[in-house]
Amino acid sequence: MSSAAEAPAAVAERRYIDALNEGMATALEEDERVVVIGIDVGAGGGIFRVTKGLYERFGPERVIDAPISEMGYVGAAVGAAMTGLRPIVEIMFMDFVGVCLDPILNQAAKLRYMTAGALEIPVVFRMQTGAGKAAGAQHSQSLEAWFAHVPGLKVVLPATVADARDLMLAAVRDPNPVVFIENRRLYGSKGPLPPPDAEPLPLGKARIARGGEQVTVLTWGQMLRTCLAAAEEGAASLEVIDLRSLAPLDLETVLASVRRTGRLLIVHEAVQDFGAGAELAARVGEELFDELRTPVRRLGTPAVPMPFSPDLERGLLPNSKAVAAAAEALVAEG
Amino acid sequence: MSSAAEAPAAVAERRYIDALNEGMATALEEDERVVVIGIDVGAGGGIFRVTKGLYERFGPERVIDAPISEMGYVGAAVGAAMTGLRPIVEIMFMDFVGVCLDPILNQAAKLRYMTAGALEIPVVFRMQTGAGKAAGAQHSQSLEAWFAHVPGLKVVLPATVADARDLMLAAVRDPNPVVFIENRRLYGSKGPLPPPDAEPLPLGKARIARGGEQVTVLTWGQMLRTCLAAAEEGAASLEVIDLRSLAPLDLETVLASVRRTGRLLIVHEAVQDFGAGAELAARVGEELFDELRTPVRRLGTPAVPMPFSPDLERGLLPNSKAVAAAAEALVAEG
Amino acid sequence: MALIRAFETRVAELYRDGEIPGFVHTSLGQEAVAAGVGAALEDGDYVATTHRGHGHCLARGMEVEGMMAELFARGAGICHGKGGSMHVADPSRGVLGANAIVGASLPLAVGAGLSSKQLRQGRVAVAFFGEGAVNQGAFHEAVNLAAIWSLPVLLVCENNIYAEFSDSRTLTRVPAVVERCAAYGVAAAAVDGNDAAAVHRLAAEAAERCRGGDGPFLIEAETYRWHGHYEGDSQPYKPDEEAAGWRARDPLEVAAARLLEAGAASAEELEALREEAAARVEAAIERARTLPAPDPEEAYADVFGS
Amino acid sequence: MALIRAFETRVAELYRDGEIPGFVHTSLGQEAVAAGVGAALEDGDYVATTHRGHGHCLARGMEVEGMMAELFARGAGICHGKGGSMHVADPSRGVLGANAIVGASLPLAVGAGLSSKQLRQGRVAVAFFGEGAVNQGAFHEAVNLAAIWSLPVLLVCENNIYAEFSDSRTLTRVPAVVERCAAYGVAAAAVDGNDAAAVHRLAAEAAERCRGGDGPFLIEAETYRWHGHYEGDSQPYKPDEEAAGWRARDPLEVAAARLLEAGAASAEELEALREEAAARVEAAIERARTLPAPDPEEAYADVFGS
Ligand SMILES: Cc1ncc(C[n+]2csc(CCOP(=O)(O)OP(=O)(O)O)c2C)c(N)n1
Ligand SMILES: Cc1ncc(C[n+]2csc(CCOP(=O)(O)OP(=O)(O)O)c2C)c(N)n1
Ligand SMILES: [Mg+2]
Ligand SMILES: [Mg+2]
Repeated sequence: MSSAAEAPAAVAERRYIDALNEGMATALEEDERVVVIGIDVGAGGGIFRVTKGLYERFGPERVIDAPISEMGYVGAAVGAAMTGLRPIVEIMFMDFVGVCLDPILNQAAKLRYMTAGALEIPVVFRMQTGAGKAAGAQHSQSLEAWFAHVPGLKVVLPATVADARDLMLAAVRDPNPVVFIENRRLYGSKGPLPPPDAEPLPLGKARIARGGEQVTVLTWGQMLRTCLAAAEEGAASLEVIDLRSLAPLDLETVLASVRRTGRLLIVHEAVQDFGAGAELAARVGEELFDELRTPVRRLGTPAVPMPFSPDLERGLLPNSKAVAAAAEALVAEG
Repeated sequence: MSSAAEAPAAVAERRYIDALNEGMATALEEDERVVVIGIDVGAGGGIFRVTKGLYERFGPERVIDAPISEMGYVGAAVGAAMTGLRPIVEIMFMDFVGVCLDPILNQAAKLRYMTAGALEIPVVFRMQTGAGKAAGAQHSQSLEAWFAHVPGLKVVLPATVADARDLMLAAVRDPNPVVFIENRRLYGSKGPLPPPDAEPLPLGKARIARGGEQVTVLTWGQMLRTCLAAAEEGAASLEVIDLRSLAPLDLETVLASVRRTGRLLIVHEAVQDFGAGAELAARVGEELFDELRTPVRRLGTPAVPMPFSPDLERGLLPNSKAVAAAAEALVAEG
Repeated sequence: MALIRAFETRVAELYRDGEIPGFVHTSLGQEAVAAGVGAALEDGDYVATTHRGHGHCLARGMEVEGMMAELFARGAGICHGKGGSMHVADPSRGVLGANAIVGASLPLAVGAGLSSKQLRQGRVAVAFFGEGAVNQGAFHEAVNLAAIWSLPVLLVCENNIYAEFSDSRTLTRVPAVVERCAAYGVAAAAVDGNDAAAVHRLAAEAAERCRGGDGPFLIEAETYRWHGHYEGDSQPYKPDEEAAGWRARDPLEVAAARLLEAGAASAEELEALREEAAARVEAAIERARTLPAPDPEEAYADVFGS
Repeated sequence: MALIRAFETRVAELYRDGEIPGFVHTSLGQEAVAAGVGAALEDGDYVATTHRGHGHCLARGMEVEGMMAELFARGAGICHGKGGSMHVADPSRGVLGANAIVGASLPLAVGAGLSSKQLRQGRVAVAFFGEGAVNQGAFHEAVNLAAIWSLPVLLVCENNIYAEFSDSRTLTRVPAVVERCAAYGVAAAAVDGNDAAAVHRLAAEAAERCRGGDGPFLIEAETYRWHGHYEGDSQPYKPDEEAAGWRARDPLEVAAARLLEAGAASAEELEALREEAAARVEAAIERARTLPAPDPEEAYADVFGS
């Protein structure tokens, strides 16, 4: 427990976006080797204003505007990470990995291994995702499962204001490539931001966001709010786990909860088919075969590209009603 | 049943690679709109000789050599597919999608949907994969799970000589983008190649490659041979299913088999964590919760980049002994 | 041009007022490029464009009603509400669509050029893109492919100086896109992108070259984006004088002055034209407002064809 | 050069005989580029290279023993048997590694240049790449970045005419890579890539420029690949005369002739040098043969650092 939690009076309400900004500012402050690279992250303050003020504070050498050349500047960030810098590099929308995957997939994830540890690659790939804003099929994808499937990458998805800052700091301090996934719909969300802990938050620890008895609801990112709302609204008693990172994977916390509840519902914004929820369902199904009261169920987006229409989009994304209903159905089932 | 199967005398033994070649040749022959595009697919006959002779037979306008510009020529293939051609475009190693993912992920998979069906995109993305050849971490990845996670793509993985030809033809004739995954280790493998059927093989039909009683072994691609060998070598009676395609997914055939055996082992060459096997485990675990005698188990590559050393590589890839042992363990378990 | 101006002006307002969802990027100030190129093309010619594509679509005859309904995310939209501003398309008119990935229009147009050549369609394939896209690998690869395959591809770069919040002149040492074409052996010419007649002349010539089998040609149209990168961007990064200078060279005024001078149209005729355009747009808006959202089943349609 | 020649010659044989697994791409015929550039660099300078990188590694002082053991996939290999021919690396010598993705060396070197500039390391970052890689988007983006950020990046293109089975002159309208640099405002010069002294002179000058803060420089070294793209490729696509002509301009002979002419070395001294190189390589082979495969646990090490 942090001392901040013991003195809640001191805890300020901040926006998720400000917490990200603070995390980066602290990282830039505490380590000269940290640089921020991306399109319009500098003078422009970021297309979503996440890097606002960093350019003014740390200068153009530390907060570096790049042309629309993701393959080039993401690759450069990886090369820089091998040679002394600790870049935080922004891919404006996760969907744009389509133009700059190689440096992540084939370079950052593999070169430490291929050189038997001689190369260290401390790079943070910030990417923003988040459907629900009528941004269309090319600006709404959640592809975290892809990165979790690539050995050598850590995959982090902060869902709360405090985690936005603390996982950012943990990611920058980590000596490995970290895919850091921000959800656009969380940017404006508010929550408590205690003063930073002396003990940094380790990557790979899930969090029980809400205790409950009947169904474990496992989620991450933007869907945490949905699941917490479902816990409030629904009839079943839900234990909501914020997984926080897919790699490392904190299966222990999940298993411990499901052992108690006997039921697991996995909720994510990504397409359900071949999504990250499948791995968790498979793992829990295998580990707790005799303890599960009901089948593990998943709730993700159906297998269609994300339509532009807000109505259609809303109809596809899991919402709190659907989560509550699915949980109640599990309880009814066994 | 095809008439060829009734007259086995006529069935020739051919190599997988020749069957692929024959599939492409037939496609080029039967439809003027079919073109083959890739690096050295033309005059050079393909780096693995898969396109050998096509250039001589169909000319440089139909069998088109491209510079090392995957983003450009794969994107061009997608644009060509929208406007009248039916390209078969080669990505030499699946790992190279790192430099040309956008046309597959954001264009081919989505533009039919985004235009409400006004654009038809009949393109085949041929990609070769296959660890076990000491090709190193950047030339050994199996990323089929990624493509299966993208709505709008079909994902096909021929495991036999006959399927190499027949699924190729089906892929070219399909009006949708098809990711067609060839395994390098299969290229030299031999098997019967009956005369082409009048009725084309539909995409999305799994095949019982071998009947059995105790454990359903579900696999695809190169691992089919491994699983069939395990069935011969091991003590348990294995029913081996060759899934053939991940999208469309023939879950029916899988469920029917597991309903009988009560046990499922999924085997693939890809990294196990967040691999395609997870989706199948999750689906079967959910659908057959009450019928499974034992947990669904998976056997894939551990979560490490593929090392160069053939010894290390051999140690990581699932082999027939490991498959047989896993199956026997399942039988022992319940 | 009048139609594009009217359309974009109203779209900006509707977006501000929350009537249009998602992201919207207008082409106000750049209408002459769309109009000049659009008029130089023939039926069947292909167009692949960008996030800032409304003008190009209208210039190729796409229906105002269908487009507006699409921006309103209606089921009767030209893409049934599944595309939106960044993805309006009408393949029946050769428009392969707006595209939200910077640089993606280029390889797609190369592919369309390949179809045209291979299937002897006699069509020109146009890629519109911004000067910011020139720094993308896709530009480099696509231009080279169009060159070596000698395809009928017309590359139209709208150099509006800015890429999002950045002055593109700071993001390359060679801001003149025409100069970058020598690297591919591709002929190129710059043109005043606020002068529709000049754009049209050059584009017509270039399209003819393409159709004649001379391979690709690149047009760099120098122009200016009046509004922010997206609607809602207050553009603190633009010098006032620069913006004012370009506003003073309004492409519609440039064209009007020329027409009046040449006696090709009277002030009244021009005014009537503008009014007619505004009326068409207004009618499309009225209609769009009354249309229903897409049927929920629409979300599941068109993933695959059969 | 003698060392590279000896190394590559034996590697080709060992691969043919099945002693070395995987894919192998030798740089026989291109030794002067590696030697000339390698000698122009200083301790600490960074090198990122390609699938054809043995020579560049040796020229930067990487140990023959460790490299050979790596190619043999031994646990004592410089990458513990996890990298292999396409991934030999030694960051302690600045060598960030061979790389099996065409074009990948360029952005990595740009990043190394960024570190050098930012952290005031005073180091030059070299990217080796083939002329085939010039058609990759990564080339385009990386060169532009190096230019606008004015980084100490030395771009060394080994133009050996072929990319795999293709004559690269058929895959671009502008085969001279130096000519493509104008698009980025990057200074460039071509050099006889079979003349180590000429390469060295140019590289030394260019490296000094880089170190002096003048930004990137591109060297196009014109040379020839004697062997196939990979070992085992019988190269039916190469005209005999062309191959013979280049073989006649053996970079080792060119250098030897010059040294003899200048009286800088005697024939005996040169012969001794070659013998010594051959002996070093032979010793490395003997050693590699006796070494064990990696410990099975090695497969699980080094995925993540802590
Ligand atoms: C691959 C990719 N990177 C970044 C973006 C975000 N983005 C959208 S438009 C834009 C600027 C484009 O500038 P330019 O090409 O000059 O076109 P303009 O907006 O000026 O018309 C950027 C960076 C994107 N959509 N796709
Ligand atoms: C992205 C990517 N595309 C294709 C390949 C396959 N490939 C390996 S080497 C090579 C040819 C490279 O030619 P060049 O750059 O001239 O180098 P050279 O082999 O002549 O040294 C190709 C196409 C690859 N490794 N990576
Ligand atoms: Mg612009
Ligand atoms: Mg070459």
